Amino acid sequence: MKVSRRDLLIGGAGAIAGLVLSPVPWKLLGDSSIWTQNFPWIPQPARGPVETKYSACTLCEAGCGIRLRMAAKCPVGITGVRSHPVSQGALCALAFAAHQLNWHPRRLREVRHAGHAASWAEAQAAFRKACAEGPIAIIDGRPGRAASSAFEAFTRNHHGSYQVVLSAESQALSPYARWSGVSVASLGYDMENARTIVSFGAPLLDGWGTPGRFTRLWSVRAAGAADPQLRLIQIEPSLSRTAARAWRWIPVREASEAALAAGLARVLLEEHMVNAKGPMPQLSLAEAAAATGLSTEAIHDLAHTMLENRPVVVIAAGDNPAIAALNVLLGTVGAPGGIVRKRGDVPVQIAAGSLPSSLRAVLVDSTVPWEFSIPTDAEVFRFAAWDGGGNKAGWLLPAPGFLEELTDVPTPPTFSRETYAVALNLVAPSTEVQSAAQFLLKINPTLPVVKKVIQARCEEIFRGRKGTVYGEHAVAVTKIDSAQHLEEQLRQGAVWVGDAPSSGKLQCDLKEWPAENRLARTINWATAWVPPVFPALGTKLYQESNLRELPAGRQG
Amino acid sequence: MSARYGFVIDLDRCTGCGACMVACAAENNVPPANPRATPRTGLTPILVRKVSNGMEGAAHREAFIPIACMHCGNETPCVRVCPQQAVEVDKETGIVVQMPQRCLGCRYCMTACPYHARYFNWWDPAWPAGMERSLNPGVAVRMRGVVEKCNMCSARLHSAKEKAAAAGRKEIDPADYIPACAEACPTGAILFGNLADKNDPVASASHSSDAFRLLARIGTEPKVYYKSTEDWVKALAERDSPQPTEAQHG
Amino acid sequence: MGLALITGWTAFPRALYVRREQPLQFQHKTHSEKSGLTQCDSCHVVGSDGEFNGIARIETCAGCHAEKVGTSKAEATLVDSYIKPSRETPWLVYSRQPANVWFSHAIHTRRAGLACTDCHGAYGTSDQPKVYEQNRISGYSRDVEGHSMSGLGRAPHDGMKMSDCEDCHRRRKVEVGCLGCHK
Amino acid sequence: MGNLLVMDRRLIARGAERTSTMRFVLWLVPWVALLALGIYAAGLCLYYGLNQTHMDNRFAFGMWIFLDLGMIAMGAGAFFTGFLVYILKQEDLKPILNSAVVVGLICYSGAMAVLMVDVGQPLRAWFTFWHPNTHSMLTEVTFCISCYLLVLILEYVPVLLQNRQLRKVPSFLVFEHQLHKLVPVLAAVGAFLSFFHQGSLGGLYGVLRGRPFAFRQGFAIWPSTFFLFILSAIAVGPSFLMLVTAAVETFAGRRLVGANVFRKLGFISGVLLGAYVAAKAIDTLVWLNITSRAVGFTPGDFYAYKPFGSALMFLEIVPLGLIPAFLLTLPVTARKRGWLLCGAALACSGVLLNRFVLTVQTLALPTLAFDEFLQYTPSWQEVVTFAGVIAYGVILYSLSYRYLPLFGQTKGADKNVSVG
Repeated sequence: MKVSRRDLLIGGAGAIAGLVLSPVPWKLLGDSSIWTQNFPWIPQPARGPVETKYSACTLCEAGCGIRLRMAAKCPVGITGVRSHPVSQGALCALAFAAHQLNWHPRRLREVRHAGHAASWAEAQAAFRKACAEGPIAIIDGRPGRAASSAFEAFTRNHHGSYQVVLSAESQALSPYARWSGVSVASLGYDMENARTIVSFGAPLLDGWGTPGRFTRLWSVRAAGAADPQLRLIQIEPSLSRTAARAWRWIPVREASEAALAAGLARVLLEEHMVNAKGPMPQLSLAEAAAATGLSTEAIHDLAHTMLENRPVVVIAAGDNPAIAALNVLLGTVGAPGGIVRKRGDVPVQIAAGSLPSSLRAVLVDSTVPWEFSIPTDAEVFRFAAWDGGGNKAGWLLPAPGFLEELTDVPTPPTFSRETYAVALNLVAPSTEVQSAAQFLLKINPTLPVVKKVIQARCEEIFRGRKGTVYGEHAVAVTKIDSAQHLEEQLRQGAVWVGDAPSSGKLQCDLKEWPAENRLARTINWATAWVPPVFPALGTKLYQESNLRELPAGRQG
Repeated sequence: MSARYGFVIDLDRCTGCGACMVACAAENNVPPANPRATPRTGLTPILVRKVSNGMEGAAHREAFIPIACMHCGNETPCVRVCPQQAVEVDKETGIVVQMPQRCLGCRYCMTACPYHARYFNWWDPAWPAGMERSLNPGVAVRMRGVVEKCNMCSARLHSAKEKAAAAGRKEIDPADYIPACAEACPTGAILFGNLADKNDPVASASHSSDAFRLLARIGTEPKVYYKSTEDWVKALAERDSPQPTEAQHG
Repeated sequence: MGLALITGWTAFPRALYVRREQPLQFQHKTHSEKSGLTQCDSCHVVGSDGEFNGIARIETCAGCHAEKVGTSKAEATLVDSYIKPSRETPWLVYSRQPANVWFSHAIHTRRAGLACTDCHGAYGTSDQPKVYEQNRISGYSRDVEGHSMSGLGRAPHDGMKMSDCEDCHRRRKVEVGCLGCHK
Repeated sequence: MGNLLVMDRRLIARGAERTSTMRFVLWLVPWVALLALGIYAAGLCLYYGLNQTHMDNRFAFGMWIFLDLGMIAMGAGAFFTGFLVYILKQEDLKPILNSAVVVGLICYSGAMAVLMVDVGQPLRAWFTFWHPNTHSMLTEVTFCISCYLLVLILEYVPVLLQNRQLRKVPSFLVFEHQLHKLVPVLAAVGAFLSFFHQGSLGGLYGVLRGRPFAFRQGFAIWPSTFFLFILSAIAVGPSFLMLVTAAVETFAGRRLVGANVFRKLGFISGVLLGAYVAAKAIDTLVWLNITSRAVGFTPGDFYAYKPFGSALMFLEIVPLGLIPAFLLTLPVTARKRGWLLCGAALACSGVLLNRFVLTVQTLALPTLAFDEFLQYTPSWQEVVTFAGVIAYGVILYSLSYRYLPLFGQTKGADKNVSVG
C-alpha cells in the first residue's frame, strides 16, 4: 500500500497528540528539573550520628578552646568555647575552617627525601645512622609540651642540643628574660589590670597572643568609648587593623620604634615623671623626633598621655630592648598591670638563631613555622603536616594534621597565668603519619612517652592543689578527687589555669640604655598561625573579597 | 508568637578579622573559591567591607562594615521580583528565605538588591578531594547557576526546633539559635536576637541613638542595624551624606 | 496516536525506573513478632535532641546478631559481610528525601502525634523487603514519587513528594513556609 | 547541486523574480557560519555555566538583557501593524504585514533563545508557570512573551502555507483558509499581549526600589516606565520595519512597497515618538526632583560617572528623540525617502540607547554610600552568542523572503496556480 503525504502528516499529528496525552513529556519535564536539583556530581554531606566534642586548637601556641561538631566521626564545624578562661570563646578567622585542613591539597602524604618519595623505614635508618656518626640538634617550635621533654631527653642521651624557635610574642618578652634571668616561658602581661597599653606595632587586635583574651578585654573596656577605661595607644607606620580601632594611633616612620622609645625615655627622665633615675638614652629628643617623623611636642605629649591612666604597660612587636627598657623605667616590670612572672623556674631555652657548627643532623619539629630557615648545612629531618613548598633538600616527614595526634597545650606566652590543656587525637589520620616524638621513640625506646608525660603533669598539678579546672563548670583543683579524674577532664577539653601570679620576684636592672636594636619581626594573623597553608575557605578573605591579602610565603 | 529575627552590628567593635565570613562559609557549606573567582564573582553570604573617611595622614580613619542579607521587612525587593517564588519572607521568623533548588538563576533579585547581598553560583561547587566529609549535614549544597544568600543559618534554627519538639516545648530556646557569624565574632560586635521581643537586648540596641540602617530611606525596613559613635561612619548610612571612598585591600 | 498512548502509559514507566534488590532480605515481621521488637522505635530511635537515627546502624544489629541466628542465607551475609567487619549495610531507603529536605521525625511524631504508618504505611509488618524502584533521571525512589503515573487513585501513604506534604499540612491546617521543610 | 537548484526553483512562487540560486547560497554561507559559531558559544555557556560570560554578582545582567530588550522593542512593529490593519482598519498597510510578522517572529524567538542561555538553570525555567509569583514583572513578561510567541507562530503559519509547494496539499489550503479567518483575532490577542509585556519589560526596572536610578513612581501597580516602554516600542516598531524593508529593497534591487506605506509608517512612528519624548521628559523631571531625591539620591549620583554623563540623557531625548520625531512627521522631510529612513534610524538608536541606559547604567551606578562605580565588558562568548541570533534572523528572513509572499507581491503567482 502506498503511504501518501497526507497519511504521513495525519499520522504524525496523531502521534504527537497521543504523546501529549501520555505521561511521557510531563514526567520527563519534571524529572529533568529534579535532576538539576540533585546533580550527581555535587558532593553531599555524609549521613551519620552527630556529636559534640571539646578540645584545644593546636595550630598555634595560643591553644584556644574549641567545640567540634562531629558527624559520622568527622568534624563538620568548629566554634569557640565561651567558658574558656583564655580564649573566652573567640577564635581567629582561620580556625573556623581548620577542620578542613587535613584534606588540604598540600597535605604532606608521603615521606620525601631530596624531593623524591621515600619510606619511613629509610628515614629511620638515615636518622639512626646520623645519630651514630655525630652530634645532632632538635628544633622545637613550641617548648614546654610533652613532646618537648622527649626531645630534650633524646638530645641529652645523644650529646645533641635542644633548641627552640620563639614566637614573636615570646621574643618581645625575651629582653626581660635576659635582664632578670627568668625564663621567657615564665613571663607574661597582666593586661587585665592595665589601664593604658602602648603597643609598638604589636597587632593586639589581630591575632596577637590569644585572639580572645585581649579582643574581649578591649571590646568590654575600650571599644567605642571616647574616654575608655582601657586606653590602647598604637604606634605603627601604617593604619593596621589594631591602629584603626585603637584609642590613639601614632603614625611613625618605618622601623623608628626604638628611636621613639628613646625619645619617650628622655622626656620621662628629664621631667622626672618616673621614679627611675636612668639610664638616659644617648639619643636626644630632637634626634628621636627627626627619626620618627614626629614633632618633639608630639613625643612630649605622648609621654604625658601614657602616664595619665596608670598602670601603663608597653608592648613591643618583637625582640626590641629599647622598647622593653621603657617598661623598666615605668616600673611596670613585676608590678600589677605590667610584665609579670607567672610561675617558678623552668629551664631557660636556647633560641635556635645560631646552631652549633659541625652538626651531623638537625630534626625540625612540625611546630616550627615553615618560614624558619634552618641555619645549617647538616642533614635536615623536617616534620610537617603540610608542604609549604620550596623544600627540596633533606627529609620531609608527614606529621599528624589537625587533631590527629595526642598532645598537650602549655601556657601561651603572653598570658599572665600558667595554663595546661590536652588535645586528643579526635580525627583518624587520613594518611600514614608520625609525630617527631613517635619517630624518636622508635630509635630510643627509653624516651618519655607523650601519654605518660601528660599523666605525670596532671599528677603534678593535682598534687600542687593550686588553680582551677575550667570544663563544663569551673572546679578548684582542691575539689577534684584524683589525678586520673583531673586528667580525664582535661582529655575532654577542660583547661587548668593556675592561680593569679604572685607579682614581684622579677627584677630588671638596666646599667645603660640598650643600644642595639634588633629589627622586630612583626607578626599578624597569618604568621602567628603555624601551618604554611590556609584552610580552603580562607579564599573568602583574600580572593573572594579584598578584606585581607594572602601573605608572602603562604599557600592558599 | 511570631518572631522578627535581626542583627545589631557595632562597627566600633568590628576589627575586620573576617571570622564571621569563614564561620558562615563553613556552617553553610559555601564552597572555597574557584581558581578564577574574584571579589565580584565569589560567594560571601556575609562580606566585611573596608571603608575609610578619605582623609590623609594621621586624620585617616578606617572602619569595617559586615554586610549580609538585610532581611528587609517591607516591600522586600528580591521577594517582589522573583518570578517563581524562590524567595519568601518567612511569616514565623521574618527571615528572608532563598530556596536555591527553586531558583532558575535569572538573577533579577540580584539587580533588585541595593545591598549586593545576593550571590550567584558562577561555578559548580567543588572541594579538594576528601574535604566533602567536612560538610555540614544540616545544609544542602547548592548547585551551579542559582542565587544564594544569608538564610540566617536556618540549619541552626531547625535543630533548635527539633530540640524543642523532643523536649515537648513549642517555642525554641533562644540560646539554641544563634547564627554562625554572631557566634564567631571575637569582639561580640555582631548581636543577634528577636527585634519583636521588647526584652531582647537586640531590640533595645536597635533603638539606641547610635543605631542606623543602610539606605533606610528606600523604605525596605532592613532587619540589620548598625551602631557607631563616629559621625563619619554614621554618614555612610545614606547616599546624600559626605561620601568616603572604598579602600582597596586590607 | 493509539500506539503513542499505549507506549506512553505502559512501556515508558517500565523504562523509567530501574528495579534494585535490597542487600539483605530483612524481615520486619520476624523482628516484630518473634524477637519482640514490637515498637518501631525499638530500632528507629528519636534521640534526646530530637535527631532521628533512621535505619538502625550496624552496632544495633550486632546487639542480637553478633553470631549467626538461624541458618538463612541473608543471616550469613549479614554477619559475615557487615557485622564482623562492622560495615554499615548499604540499605536502599524507600523514603529517602533529597538533600535539601529537612524533615523532623521528632516534630511530626512528638508534637503532631502522627503514627509511623501514616506516612510509611504498614511496611513494619512486611515479611520481606519490596523491590526498590529508582527513577533513572531524578534518582528518586518510586515510593517518594508515588506509584500511580496519573497521580489518580493513590493510596493515602503512596508518595512523599512536596505536594503530598502540602496536602497533609493543608488538611491539618498547619501552615509552614519554605524554611519549614527545606534546608 | 543540480537537484538543489531544482528544489529551489520549485519552491519559489511562479512569476516572482528572485536572484539565482548560486548567489542566494553564497549570501547565506557567511550567516550560517556565524550562526554555527553562535551555537557553539551558547553551548559553552550551557555546558560550563555562566562563568563563561563576564557578568558578575554586581553586574548580574549584562549585554544579553540589554539587547533582548532592544530586540523586543524593534519587534513591536509586528503586533502594532497587525493592530493598525485589523483593529484600526488601516488597509493600506497590509502589504508589509507579512514582513512585519516575520520580523516580529525573529525578534521574539531570538530574544527567547538568548534568555534560555542567560538563566543559570534553563531546565527549571518552566517553574515560572508552575509556581508563578504574581507580583513579579518578570512573571508577566514570561507569560506574555511566551504566549505572544505562540501567536506569532500562528500568524506565521498562513504566510508559510502560501508557499507554492505547501499549497498543493488540499487540507493545508483549508487549514490556511480557516487560519486566515482567525488572523484578525490573533492580531487582537497579539496586540493585547504585546502592549502588556512591552510595558512589563519597562516595569522590570521601574519597580526596583533598591535602584533609585531605575525606580519610578507609577499608576496602580505599574511604574511610569511601563507606559514609556509601550509608547517607545510602538513608536520605533514601524521605524524598524521601514529600515528592514528599505534594506530588503536595496538587496532585491527594486521597490517592494509604495512610498505611501513608508510615509504612513513614518508619520505614525514620528507622532508616537514625539508623544514618547514629551512623556519621557516629564517623567525624567519628576524622577530627578521628587522620586530619587526622596531617598537621598541627587542627579550627581547618577550622572557624575563617565561615560554615563548627563550628555547621554540629552542625546537620548533630543538628537535621538525630538529630531527624528520631526524628520518623520514634517512634510518637508517626510516626502524625501532619505530623510525618512534617517529619522527612522535615529529613532531606533534612541530607543536602543534608552534600553542600554536602563539596563547597564542602572547596575554600574553605586547604591550604598561606599560602593564604587563598576565597569563591565562582555566576553566573546556573550558577543558571539548574540551575533548568532542576528545570523538566525537574517537567515530566516532571507528564506521567508525568497519562498514566501512577504510583500503580498505574488498575486500573479496565485492566478497561475488556480489556472494550472
